[in-house]
Amino acid sequence: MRLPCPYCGDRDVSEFRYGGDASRQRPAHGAGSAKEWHDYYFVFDNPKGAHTEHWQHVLGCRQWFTLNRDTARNEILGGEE
Amino acid sequence: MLEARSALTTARPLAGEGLAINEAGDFLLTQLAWFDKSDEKTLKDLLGALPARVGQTAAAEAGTLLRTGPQQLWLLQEGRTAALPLLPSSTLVTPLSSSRSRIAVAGPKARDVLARCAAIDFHASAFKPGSFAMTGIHHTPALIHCIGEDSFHVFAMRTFGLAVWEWLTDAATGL
Amino acid sequence: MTGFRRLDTGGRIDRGKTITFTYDGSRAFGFAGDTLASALLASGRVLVARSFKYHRPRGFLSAGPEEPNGLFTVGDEPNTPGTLCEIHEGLAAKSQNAWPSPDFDLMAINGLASPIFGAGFYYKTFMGPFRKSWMFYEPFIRKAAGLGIASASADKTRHDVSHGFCDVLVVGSGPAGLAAALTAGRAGLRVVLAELDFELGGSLLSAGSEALEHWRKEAISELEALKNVRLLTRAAVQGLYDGNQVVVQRRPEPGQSAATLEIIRARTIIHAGGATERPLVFQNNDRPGVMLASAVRSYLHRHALVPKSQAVVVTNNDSAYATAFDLAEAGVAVTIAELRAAPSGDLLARAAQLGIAIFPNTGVADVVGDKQLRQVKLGGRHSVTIDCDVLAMSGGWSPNVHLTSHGGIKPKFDESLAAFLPGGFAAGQFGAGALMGTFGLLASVREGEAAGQAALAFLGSKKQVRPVDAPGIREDRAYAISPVWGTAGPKTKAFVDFQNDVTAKDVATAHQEGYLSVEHLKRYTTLGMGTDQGKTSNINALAMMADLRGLSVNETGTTTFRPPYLPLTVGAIAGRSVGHHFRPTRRSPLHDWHAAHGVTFIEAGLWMRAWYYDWAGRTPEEAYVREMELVRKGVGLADVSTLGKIDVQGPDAAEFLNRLYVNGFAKLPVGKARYGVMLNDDGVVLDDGTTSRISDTQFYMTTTTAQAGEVMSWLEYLLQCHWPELKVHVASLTDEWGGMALSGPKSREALQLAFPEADVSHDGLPYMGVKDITFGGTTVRLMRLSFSGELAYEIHCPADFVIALWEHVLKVADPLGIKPYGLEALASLRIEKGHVAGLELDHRNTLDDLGLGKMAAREKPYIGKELRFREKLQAPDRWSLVGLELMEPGKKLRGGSILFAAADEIKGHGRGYITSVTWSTELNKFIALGLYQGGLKHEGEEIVAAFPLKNEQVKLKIVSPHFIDREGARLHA
Amino acid sequence: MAKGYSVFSLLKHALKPDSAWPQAWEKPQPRSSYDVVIIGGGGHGLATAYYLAKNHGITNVAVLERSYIGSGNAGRNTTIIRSNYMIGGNTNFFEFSLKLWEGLSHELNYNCMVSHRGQVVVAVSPVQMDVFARRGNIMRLNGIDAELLDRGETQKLLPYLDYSKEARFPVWGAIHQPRAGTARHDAMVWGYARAASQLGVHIIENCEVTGMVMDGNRVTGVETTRGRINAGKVGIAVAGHSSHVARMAGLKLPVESHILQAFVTEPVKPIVHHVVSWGAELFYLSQSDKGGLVFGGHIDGFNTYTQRGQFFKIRDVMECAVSLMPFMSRMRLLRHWGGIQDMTPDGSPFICRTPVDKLYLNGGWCYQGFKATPASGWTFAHTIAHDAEHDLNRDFTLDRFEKGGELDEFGIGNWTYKQ
Repeated sequence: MRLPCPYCGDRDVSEFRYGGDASRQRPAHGAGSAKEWHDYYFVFDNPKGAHTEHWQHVLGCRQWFTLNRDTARNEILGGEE
Repeated sequence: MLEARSALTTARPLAGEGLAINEAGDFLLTQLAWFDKSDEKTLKDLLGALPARVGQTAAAEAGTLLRTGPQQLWLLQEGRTAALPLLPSSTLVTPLSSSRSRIAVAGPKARDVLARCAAIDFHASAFKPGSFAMTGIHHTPALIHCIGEDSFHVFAMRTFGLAVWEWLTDAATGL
Repeated sequence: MTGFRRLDTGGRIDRGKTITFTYDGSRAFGFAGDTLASALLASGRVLVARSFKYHRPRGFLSAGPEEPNGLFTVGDEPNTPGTLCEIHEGLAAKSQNAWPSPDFDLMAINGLASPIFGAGFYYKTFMGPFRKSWMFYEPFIRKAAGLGIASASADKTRHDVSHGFCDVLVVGSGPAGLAAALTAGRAGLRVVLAELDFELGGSLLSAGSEALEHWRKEAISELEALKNVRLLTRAAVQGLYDGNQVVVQRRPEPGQSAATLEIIRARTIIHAGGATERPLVFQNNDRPGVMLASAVRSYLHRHALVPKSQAVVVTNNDSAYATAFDLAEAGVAVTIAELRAAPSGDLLARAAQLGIAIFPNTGVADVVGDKQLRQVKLGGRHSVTIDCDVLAMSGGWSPNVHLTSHGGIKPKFDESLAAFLPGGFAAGQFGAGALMGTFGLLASVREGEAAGQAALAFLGSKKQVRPVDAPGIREDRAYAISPVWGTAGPKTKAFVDFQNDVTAKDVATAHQEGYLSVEHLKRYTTLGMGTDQGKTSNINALAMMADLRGLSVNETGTTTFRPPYLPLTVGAIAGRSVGHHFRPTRRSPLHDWHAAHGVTFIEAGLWMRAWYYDWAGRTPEEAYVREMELVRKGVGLADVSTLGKIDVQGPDAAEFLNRLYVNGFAKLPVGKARYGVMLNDDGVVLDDGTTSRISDTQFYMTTTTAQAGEVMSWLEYLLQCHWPELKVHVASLTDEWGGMALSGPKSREALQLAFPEADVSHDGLPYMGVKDITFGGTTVRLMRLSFSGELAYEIHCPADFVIALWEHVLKVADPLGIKPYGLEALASLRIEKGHVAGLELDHRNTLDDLGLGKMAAREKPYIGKELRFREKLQAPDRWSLVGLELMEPGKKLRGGSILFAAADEIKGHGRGYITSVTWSTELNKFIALGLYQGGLKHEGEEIVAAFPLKNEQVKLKIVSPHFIDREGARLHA
Repeated sequence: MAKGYSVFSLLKHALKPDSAWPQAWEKPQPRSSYDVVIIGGGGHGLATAYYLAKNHGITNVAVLERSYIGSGNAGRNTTIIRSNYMIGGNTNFFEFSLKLWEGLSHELNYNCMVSHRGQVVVAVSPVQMDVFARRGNIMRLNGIDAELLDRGETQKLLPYLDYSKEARFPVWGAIHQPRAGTARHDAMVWGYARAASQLGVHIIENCEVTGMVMDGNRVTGVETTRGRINAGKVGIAVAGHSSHVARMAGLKLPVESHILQAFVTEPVKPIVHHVVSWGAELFYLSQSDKGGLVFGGHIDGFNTYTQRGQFFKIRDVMECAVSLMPFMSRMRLLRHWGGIQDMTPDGSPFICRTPVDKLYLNGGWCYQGFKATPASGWTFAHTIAHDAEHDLNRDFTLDRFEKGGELDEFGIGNWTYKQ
């Protein structure tokens, strides 16, 4: 699979590190109850279809970016900064 | 004065048919970083140039500028004596001269050797002199800088320097 | 011996170049251009193997990659298909799975018990009489299983992997593939044409027509002249992966061994991989001499081999008539058993012209000849027995939809062609030729050109391209088929899968016992699980199952096609990343000095670290004790360059660190360092280390060696994904800076000798003080930090100068008896001091477990604060850090021991375990750190450490983990 | 004709060629309602149905499978069974499972080829020897067989590893569990299906659940591609699709679905006689009774429901194979495939009640679903029958993370793709 790094262009998935579901709302620093942090950290939509996720181009420019991908077909639906 | 020592002291240069792999150790490297567009503009004015996009280089009076990120670049100066140019106060400076081993890979077979080491399109039409790619060589981060038609500088992480050297020279034996 | 004979002329072989090789130890001959298969057939050898389960005699079924029977051990590689193995001088081939030889195989008795050995027999037996009886039967079954013998010695073949890129990848070089490559090549695009065979041309190579050969040569010479086109032969496209990525295996030239694997990212792919002929299923259809019709035609045109005198062709479609006609023209007496009423078009007339007898509505009832075909018994409308040397059969054609299915797009069955076609294509992929069910040569050329045009359009190429001129043949022969999925009823010896000995009866058994889905059929009968992966068997079998279930073939569907297309060695994929190169070796900037001064290295993650030095002893146990004594009494120098080091800069750097660490960093003064612990979002300890403030807006953070990469990505993740409002930049300095720990009562003296101009007095460089000086033309950072518990300093400088600085310190401090100490001593010293390290920071322990709860700020928020106080993480009986002293001198104290209270019964999960052990030079006994239920609430208690793996138990006492200098007098000396 | 399987019944059928074996499991039409409906016809679902009938006398049960039984991970794993678990909640559960495996062929009258050939996990550093020692000690303290081997003993047992100076990660020793080994995965699925069917359980294939029928916070049935089926209780056992099915009842789970690839080589004569795992990187291998070397490694590392993996991860696993066992270099790969792993933040599963009344969850199996199948069926049947967790699975609850009760077996930390 090739991922579109916003800065370096298409690169092999082996150059990236996965950062997980980006649609989860991380509570602001110093805010949020234990329940909100639990739901953010431990519980996932894990959809079979369009999924917004974090990736880092860890072997390249080291930038993190958000990507939409179809988890049922590994098709890249478009990336965002 | 303390004597400088390279990570590739024990590496044997390779001089094959159509390919040469040597250390190109004499350089100074400094990372310059900033936060917003105005900082970037000020830096560009002082340096006289600044590559617009990541992966591009620009020649400046102080040395070669390689844009390595949306808010950062490498200042690459040949030799070991050059001084840092005047910089805006908003620019963050991080010396990195010891952090990379620089390996020169040159000759008609250079692109074939590199094609066995990184998942990058090294075809002459796709990787032209003046551009560079930040990618992985043997599971380690490496910056590959094209400085001539079939001449490249590979910036390997220093602590992986000898491992990357062995990986490159081993690839060459197959050709 | 009947079978084949070599014609005096013809074939794509070089009769001037004779090649000698050995087969089962005896000398054999062939010409350049012969495969092992054609050379053996030429020498009159038809029986070459014994089948997997029943050990029935077998000959070559095909002439290509789909070969199920003719597998040989070539050199030390088992299961090599003879049809793909080009012969060369010195080739040593051996038959397999037969003893003493294929001609006379003792294991053939298996055939007698075949009624018992039907599908799934081993699920119904070998269970008794005891619970573990299977362990008695298994060795016998394992010995009987397996085809070739694998040598356990290391394989020295050199493999390499390279990365390729192109605009258009064309798979297959038949008429369609060549036309597509010409179209794309003429437009100046970067084209790669990959062909599995050792010659380009695909079906053209066995077409036996000057006109087509002329067209083939013209196309190839034009492609060879185009610089933007790469022509790859012996190149099997083994798998299609997401993102238009394919893996191509480049087999070596005959006689050479180095093979390369090329991973190609193609912007567009044109699939033109052709089709594979299906056998028919009839009684004893596996006898040597029974072959696919297209294979017989290929041996004729490529290797000038013909049946000795008589051949029978049995077919349910028109394509086999070409074989019949070519054999007749080569002087062979041919009879055709036509399963249908009649073929289409002018085929009947042409057959009559060539004196070929045709029996319509007739198939093969049986085959006579045990070790080799002698006669064919026809049945149906006509029952007649015919002597013959070769029986050529055709059950129709199955497009090679493997590759197009790898991406998860299931193939669809076309009733009229009785074939599965690609179920569709991902963006940028196209299909042409026999793969798409287009079996005519002219039509294939047109379709190949159209696919080329489609690729150009997809890539946005505006180039006008000269059309591909048509080959000089009148028009395509028609292709009609009426599938008769095997005339055999549930007879026992009609084979569907030749390699795994699966018969039509087995398919019926599976249906009858309820294993109806094609996957159940495959797993219950082992259909298609051999080295040919069902290339000639799957479609026949699942079509039979569809009939038995009264469903259409499309409803039944196919099993899943999986890479690799052809068996591919593990070594070819691993490439050079094996042995020493398996993973890169990471070296400290001081590596070369250690190597020259009697060090023993030890792996630590990817690092190679100095473990202990010869001056102190020959073994780790002996050496680390002396190295510890040196540091406790004098002064030692240790390499700490592997620590993670991160430059944190920016106006919000202090706020950023304040959010990360449980303790406060906002008010850390410039020139001071502070020990910090950071938690994960879940409140469990992530990492620890000291961070120094270099200026108002710059910090020098260190992390543990093991977690450096993890922490670096974590900082970047927080800054870039969640806190973009913080103006902070982080940069890794792990490779930029080297570092050494100068530890021991005489360390300040040594430091003063090394840096005479610097004020390193107690007040000049107070505990946790940080001072940058210029020395020897570079920056040197002096930090008064102690991991050992002694008065100690860390000296960091740019890696280029660290060896010179290290040698300088050793030289000037030599009068003080300074010597290097290694990782083992470093770990033991920190255990005596009670510092936690890797073994304690294993993502299960909280701050409180490690006795660091007090560090956490009350008000200031920090990452993990909310989940740190979850109920079970605050339970009073949690396992927390304790010191342990051995109460029975002379006994061994081992890491991994399980801790029990004195009164506990020694079983279950215990109350804790030992994490790190060392001999204490200070206390003159073995001590350890561990985790114990309730921790230091039990200080002073005597407990038991059990090590049942060695049947040992020892008495210990719980003490404070700070074994020495609890008040820290030495640190503040 | 004889229904039971044995060498005698085999002979009887062989002598009368046209005598028919009965269907291994019945293929009934679905009834409109059952006492218990199990969603998922893999090993866990079928085992649960069998033990509901066998242990609890509840036979009005249906197992609904959207495709053919054993079409998910049960048909796509490396067939390893072991009980070398160290964390409180796991040790006894997996040992109980291994004990059930020992008698399974007899229990089901179906040869599952349970091979106690032993598993050897190779250590690559002194520190790792200590970590293995802790695991081995806990096993011995719970009556589970384990022995620590030094380098010499390891070489005697596994002569084909790389003991040369060239090895990047040298062999320091190993931990060996003699009773561990392999079992034939398809046979376990068909065995449980046949035994459950004989006890009256309905196994309904090609019947996909498309929705839950709810009455307030209580589940009362399921919508399927073959119509609505009412149920007194509903058990979810769909592994990689746990989130997908649980969402039908409004539940979000601590689960992410990842691809775990597995590989098989051509069949060769016996050469590897144990299950061999490596300590340098996650890698495990054994030789099937048909002669193929079956092996696998780490997950690809990102959410996906495709049963196919990325080539860079295939290379990683091949590199491990050749670096640990140099002879593997010449072994030809026949096939590689992938299962969808339901990964959890701490690497341990869920067998428990859910916040929805009468709805029960069995999932979160990460790498260890196959070896857990018998105990998973046993305890899930108990949990459904009694509406309360069994002693063996009391820690496998959905709310353990809220309470800080993670069962982090490998101490890797709480990101599902790091497990």
